[in-house]
Amino acid sequence: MGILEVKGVGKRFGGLQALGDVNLSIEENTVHAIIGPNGAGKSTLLNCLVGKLIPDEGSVTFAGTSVLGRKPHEINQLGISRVFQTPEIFGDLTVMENMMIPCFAKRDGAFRMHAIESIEEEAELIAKAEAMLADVGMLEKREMIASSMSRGDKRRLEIAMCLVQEPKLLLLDEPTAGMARADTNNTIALLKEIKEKRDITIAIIEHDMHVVFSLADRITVLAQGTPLVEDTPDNIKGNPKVKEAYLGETQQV
Amino acid sequence: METILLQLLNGLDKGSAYALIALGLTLIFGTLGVVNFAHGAIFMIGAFCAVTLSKLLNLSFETIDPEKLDFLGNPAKVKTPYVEAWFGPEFGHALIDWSVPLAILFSIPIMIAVGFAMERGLIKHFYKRPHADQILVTFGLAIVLQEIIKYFYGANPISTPAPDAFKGSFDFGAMLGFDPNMIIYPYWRLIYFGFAAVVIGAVFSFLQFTTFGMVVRAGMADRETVGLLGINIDRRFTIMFGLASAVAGVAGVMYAPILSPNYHMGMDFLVLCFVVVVVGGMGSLPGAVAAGFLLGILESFSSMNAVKSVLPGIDQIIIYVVAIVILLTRPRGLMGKKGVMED
Amino acid sequence: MSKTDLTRRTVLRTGAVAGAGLALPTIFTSGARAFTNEPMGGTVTLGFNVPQSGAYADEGADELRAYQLAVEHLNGEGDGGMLNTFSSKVLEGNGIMGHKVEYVTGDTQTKSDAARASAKSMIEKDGAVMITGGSSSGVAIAVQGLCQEAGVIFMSGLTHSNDTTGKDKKANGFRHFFNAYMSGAALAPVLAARYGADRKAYHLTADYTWGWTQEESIAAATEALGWETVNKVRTPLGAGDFSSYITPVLQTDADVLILNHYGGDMVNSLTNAVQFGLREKMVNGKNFEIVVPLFSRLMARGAGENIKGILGSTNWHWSLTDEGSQAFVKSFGTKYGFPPSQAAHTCYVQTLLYADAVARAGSFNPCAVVEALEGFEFDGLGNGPTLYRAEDHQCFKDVLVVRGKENPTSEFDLLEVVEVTPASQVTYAPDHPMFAGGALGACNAG
Amino acid sequence: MFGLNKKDSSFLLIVIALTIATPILLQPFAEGSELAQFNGGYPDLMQKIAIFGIFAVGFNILFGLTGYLSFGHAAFLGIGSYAAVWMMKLLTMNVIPAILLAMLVSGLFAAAIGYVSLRRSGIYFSILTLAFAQMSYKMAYSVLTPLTNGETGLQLALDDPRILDGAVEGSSLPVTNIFGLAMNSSYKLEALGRVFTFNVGYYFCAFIAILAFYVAIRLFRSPFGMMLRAVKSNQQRMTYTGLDPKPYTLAAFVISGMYAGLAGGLLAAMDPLAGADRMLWTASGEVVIMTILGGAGTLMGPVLGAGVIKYLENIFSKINESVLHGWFHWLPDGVEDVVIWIFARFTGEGWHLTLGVTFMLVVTFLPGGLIEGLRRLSKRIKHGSQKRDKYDDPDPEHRPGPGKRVAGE
Repeated sequence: MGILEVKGVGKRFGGLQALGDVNLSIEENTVHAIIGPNGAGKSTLLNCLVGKLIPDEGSVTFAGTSVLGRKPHEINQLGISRVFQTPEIFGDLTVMENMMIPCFAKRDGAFRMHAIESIEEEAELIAKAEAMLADVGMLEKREMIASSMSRGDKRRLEIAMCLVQEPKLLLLDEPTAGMARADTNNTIALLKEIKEKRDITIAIIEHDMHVVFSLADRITVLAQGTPLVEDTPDNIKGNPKVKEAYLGETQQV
Repeated sequence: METILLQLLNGLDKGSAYALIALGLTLIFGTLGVVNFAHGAIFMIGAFCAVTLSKLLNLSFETIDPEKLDFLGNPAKVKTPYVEAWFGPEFGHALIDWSVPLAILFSIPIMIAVGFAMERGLIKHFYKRPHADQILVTFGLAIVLQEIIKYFYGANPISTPAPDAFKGSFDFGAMLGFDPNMIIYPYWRLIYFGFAAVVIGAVFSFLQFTTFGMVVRAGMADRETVGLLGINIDRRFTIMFGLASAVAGVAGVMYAPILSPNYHMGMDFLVLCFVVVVVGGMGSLPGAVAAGFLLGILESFSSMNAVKSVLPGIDQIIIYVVAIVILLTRPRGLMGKKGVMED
Repeated sequence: MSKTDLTRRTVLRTGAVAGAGLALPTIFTSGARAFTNEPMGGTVTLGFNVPQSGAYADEGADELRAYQLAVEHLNGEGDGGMLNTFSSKVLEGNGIMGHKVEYVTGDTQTKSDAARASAKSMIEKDGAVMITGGSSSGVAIAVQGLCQEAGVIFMSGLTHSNDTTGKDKKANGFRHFFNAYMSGAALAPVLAARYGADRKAYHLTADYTWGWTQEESIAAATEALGWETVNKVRTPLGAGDFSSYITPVLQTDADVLILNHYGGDMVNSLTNAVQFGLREKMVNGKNFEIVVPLFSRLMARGAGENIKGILGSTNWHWSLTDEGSQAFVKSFGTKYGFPPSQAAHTCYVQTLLYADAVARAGSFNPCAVVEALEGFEFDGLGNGPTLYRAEDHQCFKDVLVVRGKENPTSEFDLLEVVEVTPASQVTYAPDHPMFAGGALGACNAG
Repeated sequence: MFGLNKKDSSFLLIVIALTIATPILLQPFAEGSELAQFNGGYPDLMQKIAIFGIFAVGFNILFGLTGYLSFGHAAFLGIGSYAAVWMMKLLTMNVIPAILLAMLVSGLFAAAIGYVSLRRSGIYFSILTLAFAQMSYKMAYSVLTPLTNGETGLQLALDDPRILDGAVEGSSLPVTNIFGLAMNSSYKLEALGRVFTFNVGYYFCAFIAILAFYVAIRLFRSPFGMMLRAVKSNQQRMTYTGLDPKPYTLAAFVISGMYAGLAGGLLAAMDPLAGADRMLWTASGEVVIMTILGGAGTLMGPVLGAGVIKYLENIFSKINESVLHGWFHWLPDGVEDVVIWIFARFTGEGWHLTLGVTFMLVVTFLPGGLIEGLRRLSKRIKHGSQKRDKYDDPDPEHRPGPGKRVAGE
């Protein structure tokens, strides 16, 4: 029994079958990669997991609780955090404020009317946020306005914001998309470090095979809305089906 | 039955005015993403083009007529318009009489120039600014334009009649087999409706069938991509601004005989037209036109005595009620596109 | 945080001291003055509060011209205007009781709030001892209430609602302009005489208090003479296009349309009605007629040709031939180049009447002025013999029934006087039901 | 101090000092001098500035923090005024219950209108709020006249019950007061050739304004305020951080509606009249403009914007040609006429033109509003005219960011 169980999930958009009969089990404390050519349904699947889309059929259970019909913020409160393809951070706020928000969310839940308290009095949360920033090596940038940072820093910040919530499952949507090789390697190193330091399950959707093979414990290959194979990285490498799926893609291009 | 037919006609007429102003507004909203609070003032300036032309044609020289006395008892000055002196009284008079239709020709270059000047001189600096800043600057501009008109023409409405040839009414009742004189409709209003249809049709075909239109529509959908293709979208948007101003301007010219122009008429229409544009859906031209007619017709029906006796005051708020209902049931208005002006 | 606390306490203490020092709380307190803004030194300040923006800005501008003229005449400049024809002769052209008249102006924006703010600044900042002006009843009533509380005199400008001297009357407020009841009483007999006594009337009424009082007044006056009221329809203020209210008239058997509109609404509803061919219509074998009970020449220009032959009433018109009117038209026309409007006339007259009352009372004290104006009878100000009635501070004078002129000789020559209804015919009892519900109260001198 | 950090405390103390000294500061020109026209230190204007300052500060809590642009906020101002006047008609002339009721009623309306309107964002939200406000205005003007007294506005009458106050003595209307201390009583001080008016009503408004301002500072600096800025910055991230933006925005909407109600109640407390005009869309637009003009998202900006607009409205509209003549009579005749003509376009009946031009100039050259102008000025005084980096701004206030993201559907 994995921490995340996807059973028979299907999703249609008008006449297009985006997902069909997807079964997936992500084991606790592993790094699970989902790969597949463009249009294979990776993003649709991810959106079904976090509540942005509701599947037409099937079930999604996280740690024994069904996530279907729950709103994204409720699913996050269950312990799923998501990192976006383009870093989604609070651009107008400082790095430290960006960190404080998930801290409050973790402690107080989806809504709390703490209008008269002062942020400065929350020593415990500040310490926690600072520790996390130190972990990702951004402590000295704490007072910067988030939108003024480099893309790599934004990515780090986003990951830190997710991690400070101590999620059980971290979803990464193409975390290195559009990055230079050096930045990509830094990100891989960061993710590895994260994984080593704590008990966390990571699901990663990725295009870049280099990233996938350096991180993943298990890989699911998605093609045309259904899982093609699920196996260890080594086995996937030589799998003819996977080659065909990707070859098909290259022909299309 | 007659009542309903008549209110339908009224609604179409009101709707044409709303649709025309909203069309120009949504061109600016949709193409440029600018919340243009000066659009009402543009409509007003259009109406004052008609007034101005009529004043120009009426420019007169004075001769003293010793037989008549003015209100102070002095010999009266008799005014003769130059055009009557130049072209003979008959043709001169006809020219003055036809000043409103003539004003359309007169207004188009003026309105395009006003639109260009506004866009190049001011609005262009505000494309990347928050909507709130756009509101403030265009509101300021609207006030300035209003005050200029007020300085030259005063605050009272100015009578701007239609040509004599279009006075009188068309008897629909007789045509459709009802009692005569029951369903009559003024010629000028029918002309206004027809005129609106032509202008709307022209704008649509312009955007549909010309390369220019295609680029602009592409620009509405995705400005950056078109910019990357090396097309000078900015210049085209300037032209679009001129076009939108011209549409609002001619709408104002033709409306002058229905509503005597005054300097704050733009503000009166502005809020309403923002409602129309938003109800139609941001960035959708057909939506704006449809919403214009829908709200015009509903407003007319709600002012029927039968309706008012059940719901007193409904005619005052019907537009807002409909706007709320539509926006709650259809999140982006009737035909709005996703992601336009939702932030 | 003791510092802020201390400061706050200081504020309160200051307030308490100020409050304790007063027997009666008033807007203005100054130990040296016997009443609000008692003129000190050689000048007296009047506040001219007129609409300078919005729909009535042109009327406001005309009112202001009249006020400036009145100030000139009071200070002994110009040709003296109606001072020469006024029946009371106490004004000597040396200001008011030797105080040179100065004035301040403000913008009412035709909004109660803005008008009160503007009047307040005149009272609080500029020391105005009298406020006058305005071009709508809502504003007049709001400012009248303020002046009552502040302890200054309010001489209203153009306000036609019955309420101004009816349920909202105030001891410190005075109205020279006529009202809706008078319009009805003057118009109805003329209407009955010209259009017959068996007419069916359809009312379109601006949906606010002034519109309602006029509708009530006209309907009552015409019904008393045998007319039937078919329908009364309320239209939104500033409706713009009135077509959807006009077309239903076509389907009724009404043969008269009464437009209880003013300003831009009047212009548009009348234009629309004419466009829909109502004037060429025959109903019940009679010519369909349109009536505009309250005419304003300034506004009538906006309706152009459409006002020709339309009956209505007005407070005053520049074509009147009495001595007072001619003197006023002459000095106004000479100074500005065009004849004055009825708004200008009433404002000019109100200023003179105030100055005269002060001079007769020998004091600027509002209570003395009120006493001098109450029951004051005068002549020579353009409306014939006039009474400022003590019970409600309303002027009773002749009312003009006018008609849109068929062949105007100039752009100002739009109305012709059809009949001058004598004051006796438009006089009503102070406790008339249309005016019931309010009380003057006592004068307030601040 | 009071839960504020050092910077905020000194900021608040400066604001308090300025507020207390306003009757003196706004009276800079000697009585009788030509420039006395520009003196603004009379009670009505000072009260209005304080009250509209509260209104704008409240509006800024919604707009400046969450980015939701309400175009119908004047409705709450109007509703607050009506509620307050009714309280004075029915219960007592003491302003405290009236103001409390005003806040309560407008808070309830804000909750209802906000609940519906906040289902949409962006321009759709603006139009929904506009529609609700216009409905309120139209109804108040016409069909609701029994409740609102329509065009004239709701006023006190001699025969109102006023249960707690008992019968009115004499025949003049009672005045608004706080436990017997009349709002309209003033203490006048003649000194230095000027008359300074210390008015109870003004200091009452000022006290409430400072309180409201203090609450706003606390709110800006609180986790709640941070969440509101998060709403403006990125709703998508907020949702995926486990936060529900809706209750936050609704709470902000209600708080800001209650600020508007408080301002409306204070207007009625200073001058017991509530007119429908207060709810007209132009009134809603006015508060938007005050906020942007001063600087949206800053603490002091909206107050500054409110002050400037009310000052222009009340002072410039009163400068007529005879005043101008008084100023320029020393010029040669022809020149004087030209100068007066030019000035007359911007003053008196032309004061709207000044307003319009001010809007355009400020928004074009000072994108952050007037407060930005002040900052640049103080920078220049401190450091000469050296170019300033965008983020080395020492001011504790939040700066409005360039844009914001909204969650996709």
